[in-house]
Amino acid sequence: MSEQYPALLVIVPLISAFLISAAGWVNRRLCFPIAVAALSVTAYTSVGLLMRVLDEGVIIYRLGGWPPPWGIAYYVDHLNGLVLTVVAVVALLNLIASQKSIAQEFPEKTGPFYTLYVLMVTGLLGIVVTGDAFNLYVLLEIASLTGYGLIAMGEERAPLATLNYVYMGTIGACFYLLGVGYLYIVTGSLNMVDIAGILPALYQSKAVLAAFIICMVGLWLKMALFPLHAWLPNAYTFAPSAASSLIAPLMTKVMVYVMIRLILTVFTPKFAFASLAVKDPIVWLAVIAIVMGAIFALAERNLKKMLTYIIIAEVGYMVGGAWLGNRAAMTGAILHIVNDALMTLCVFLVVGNIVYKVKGYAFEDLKGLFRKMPFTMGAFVIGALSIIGVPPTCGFFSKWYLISGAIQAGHYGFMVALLFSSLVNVVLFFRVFEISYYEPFSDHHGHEHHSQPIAEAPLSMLVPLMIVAAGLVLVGIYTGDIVNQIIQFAIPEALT
Amino acid sequence: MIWQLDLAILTLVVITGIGAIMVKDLLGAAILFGAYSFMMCLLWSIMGAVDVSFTEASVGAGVSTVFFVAAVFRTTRRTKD
Amino acid sequence: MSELLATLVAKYNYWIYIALMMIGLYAIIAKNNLVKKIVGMNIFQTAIILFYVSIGAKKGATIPIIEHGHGEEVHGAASHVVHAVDYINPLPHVLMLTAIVVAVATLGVALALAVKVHDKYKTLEEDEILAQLRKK
Amino acid sequence: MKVIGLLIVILTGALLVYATVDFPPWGDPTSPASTHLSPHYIEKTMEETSVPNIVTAVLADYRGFDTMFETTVIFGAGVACFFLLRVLRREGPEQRLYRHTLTDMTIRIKDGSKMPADLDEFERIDTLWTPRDLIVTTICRLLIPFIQLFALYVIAHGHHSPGGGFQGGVILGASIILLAISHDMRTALKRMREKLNGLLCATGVFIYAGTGALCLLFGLNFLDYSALASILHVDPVTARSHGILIVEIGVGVAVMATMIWIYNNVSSSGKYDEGL
Repeated sequence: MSEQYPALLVIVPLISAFLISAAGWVNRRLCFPIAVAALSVTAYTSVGLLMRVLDEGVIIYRLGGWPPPWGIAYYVDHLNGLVLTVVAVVALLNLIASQKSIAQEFPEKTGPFYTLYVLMVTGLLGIVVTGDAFNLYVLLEIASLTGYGLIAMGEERAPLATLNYVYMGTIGACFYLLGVGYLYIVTGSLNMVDIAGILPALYQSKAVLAAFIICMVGLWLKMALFPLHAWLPNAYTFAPSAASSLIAPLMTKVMVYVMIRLILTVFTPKFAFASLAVKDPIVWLAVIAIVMGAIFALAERNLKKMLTYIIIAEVGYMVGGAWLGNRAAMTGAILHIVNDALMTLCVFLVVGNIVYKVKGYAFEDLKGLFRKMPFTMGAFVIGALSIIGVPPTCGFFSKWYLISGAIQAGHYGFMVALLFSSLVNVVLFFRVFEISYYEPFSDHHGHEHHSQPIAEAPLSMLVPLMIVAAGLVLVGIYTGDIVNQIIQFAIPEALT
Repeated sequence: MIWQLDLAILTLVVITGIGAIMVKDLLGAAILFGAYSFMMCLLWSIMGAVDVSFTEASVGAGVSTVFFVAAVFRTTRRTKD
Repeated sequence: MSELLATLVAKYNYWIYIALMMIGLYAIIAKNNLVKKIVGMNIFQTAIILFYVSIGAKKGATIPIIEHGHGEEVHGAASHVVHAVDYINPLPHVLMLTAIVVAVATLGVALALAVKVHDKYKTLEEDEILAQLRKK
Repeated sequence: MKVIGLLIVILTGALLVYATVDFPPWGDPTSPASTHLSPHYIEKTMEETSVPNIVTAVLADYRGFDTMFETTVIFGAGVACFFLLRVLRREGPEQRLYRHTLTDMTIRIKDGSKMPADLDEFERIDTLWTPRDLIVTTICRLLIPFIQLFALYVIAHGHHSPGGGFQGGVILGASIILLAISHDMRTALKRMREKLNGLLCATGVFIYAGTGALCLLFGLNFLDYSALASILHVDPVTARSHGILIVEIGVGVAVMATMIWIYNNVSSSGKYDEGL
């Protein structure tokens, strides 16, 4: 059966989505167990795939039995094996953690919520595993459409924020589709490996250049790189907590993965870094993204919104790292996909717990929380230290690789931006710690409706959070293994 | 292919497209969008994409327009631009 | 001059698609009304479909349905040899069927959101909604 | 905003125009797009799938995986619309209006009171006066069966002529939408209950994915319809043709149900009253 793993990876959540949808009409209590079972199988499959890739190298799976350039094929290599595992594990942990908050926020619509949730995970996994440029577009639309649905059920302002996201997301996806069209018109192929084989003869073509720029702009819109980020903060802030802790860790990171995949596999580093003179401007763009993200985050008086601006800064890290054009920085960027997914999951789960108990996430709502919710806030400290980049946690190591890559490339602006944003993160998080540790708990800001005193979140929310927090430290400790055994093989030899 | 017909349809596509976003009435915009989709569908059938134009005729000119009209009835026709 | 004219004529479908796409893009960015933006979004998507269909076009070829396909003819031993130059490239058509479906799905969700926004603010004008939000 | 928009549009347009110069001319039979992948599809389709309509063959077989996700996109959109708009619980006191069909009189029933006993002569309406259009309703009632028949033809005949599950499904959905527009949505909902609709929507895509998974169980790759040869008792190539038909039916069912679902939710903002 293990040779069918690449198909099972996507098919199991897909079919379970239909079962959940049907269960939503028949018996609502079945939805959650089906979703957990499906995502557990997916997580197991993705780990199995990663192990097989480590043993045997690239796995090619032909869908429909047709050979690759004519049919659609799945390629699993070290790069997407790693990202797949992260996506599957993050989705599973978040699903278990947010069962209570889903039941609280949508008591009657749990069926559709779980359907959309599982479909979105299907889309994200499919984006990562596919080897066909057009198939990626379709899956991208699945992930975004379900994402729109999940986000828009949030607070009062969520529909408007989502509508803006729909416009921007559609432009982004359409730009990607247009870029694929430009590649198709000059190469006649849609398979990524096939395109990569034909492209070297066409590196001088203006159409290839345009395809490259259009694809990149489309993906930047989707991942909210600085000047194109306007949709992200509101959409992620007003989303329901179960949705924001799925979308915030995964959506932008998967888009960064697609960008790295296009650079490494389709256009190849030779074209992206050597033939084009766009390397430096893009790194400077990333520098601006990091600085602006940090500054916007400083201006916020609201925990969730502050975190969304930190995401924008983190996207800058990864884009900059991918475009510095050397091995160390690319390693840092790929490692940061993993780390950032885990860190963002950790802090957003904390926000989810706080919202579940306190019904708010402004800074005033955090007063005295260290005493009321010690475990949640303990996990928050670990997540925050990791985002700042303090050594035993994983955030430090990816930053280390990024900085050494910046020094190797002689790009000191990027290095300074990284250090600056780390300093700002220190200020941001210590401000939160101060409010939640020293200031006494106050109940006078209009939350009369909950009578019982605020206590620690229920166990089903705490255990996944603890696992993530422990994971942050473990990934940090085993960074050397991850880099030497997986990421090293994910980067082509040509990139030094 | 008859190039006069082709040219006429191409012109109409652009005119209805501009009209759909310029007209100061959302119901009008919805109907013009339907016309635009139908012109597009004719254009594609001229180019030999029969399946695509069939789909566009049923989806773009048919169901999409109905969705637009339904949404406009549920909201408002008023628009400032 | 005649060279320029030749380029213009040889690729006129591509020029039209760029024009339509820019109309759509402008509507999404600059229009104030939320439903107008959705109309623009659809025009934008249709323009890309036009682009793909133009890629597939082939002069002197017919629609991609094989003649003499009916009847008792056994596959493999087709008496009729099919030549690729006689039929239009089917691949872009397949891709665009998918794209049309995606477009209508996006349209449905976007309109549902617009209805929801209108229920809340009683207007579809972006500036009026922002003014309401600022007043709060 | 207008100036920024214009600027972005001009920049993007300039980039696209710049790139278009390098394209092969329109309709050029020797362009890479026409010579790299497509000749295989055109020349081998009859041998490998025995479907004369190449678009159908590529759509449902060579690139069947795309189409499965295309159907899933539609399904996801339907679920998202339902999730966003449907109002499952009504707030506040509710009054109901009924019209006596013979005399056009409207009666109002306060919250908590019973409905009229013989409902056949009364129909529920939402505003004090709703116009009745006898001509429209009669003509639509006559047209709908033919539309549905045509839709079934389009689904079944997708192998030989333009059409297929998607187009047919949209037309089927449109026939029910026409019923909802010409009468009112309650009439349409009596024919197509919400629960049935939601279940059909999931069933349609399930048929597609399930066919693929069945191939997996027979030991071949996902969506490799030739695995169905052993249960259909035909040779592998004909099995591919039949497999395409099965998934087209699935697509048709899913698309029909979703179109109705989206329309119902958008046109009544989730309240499921009389609609347009």
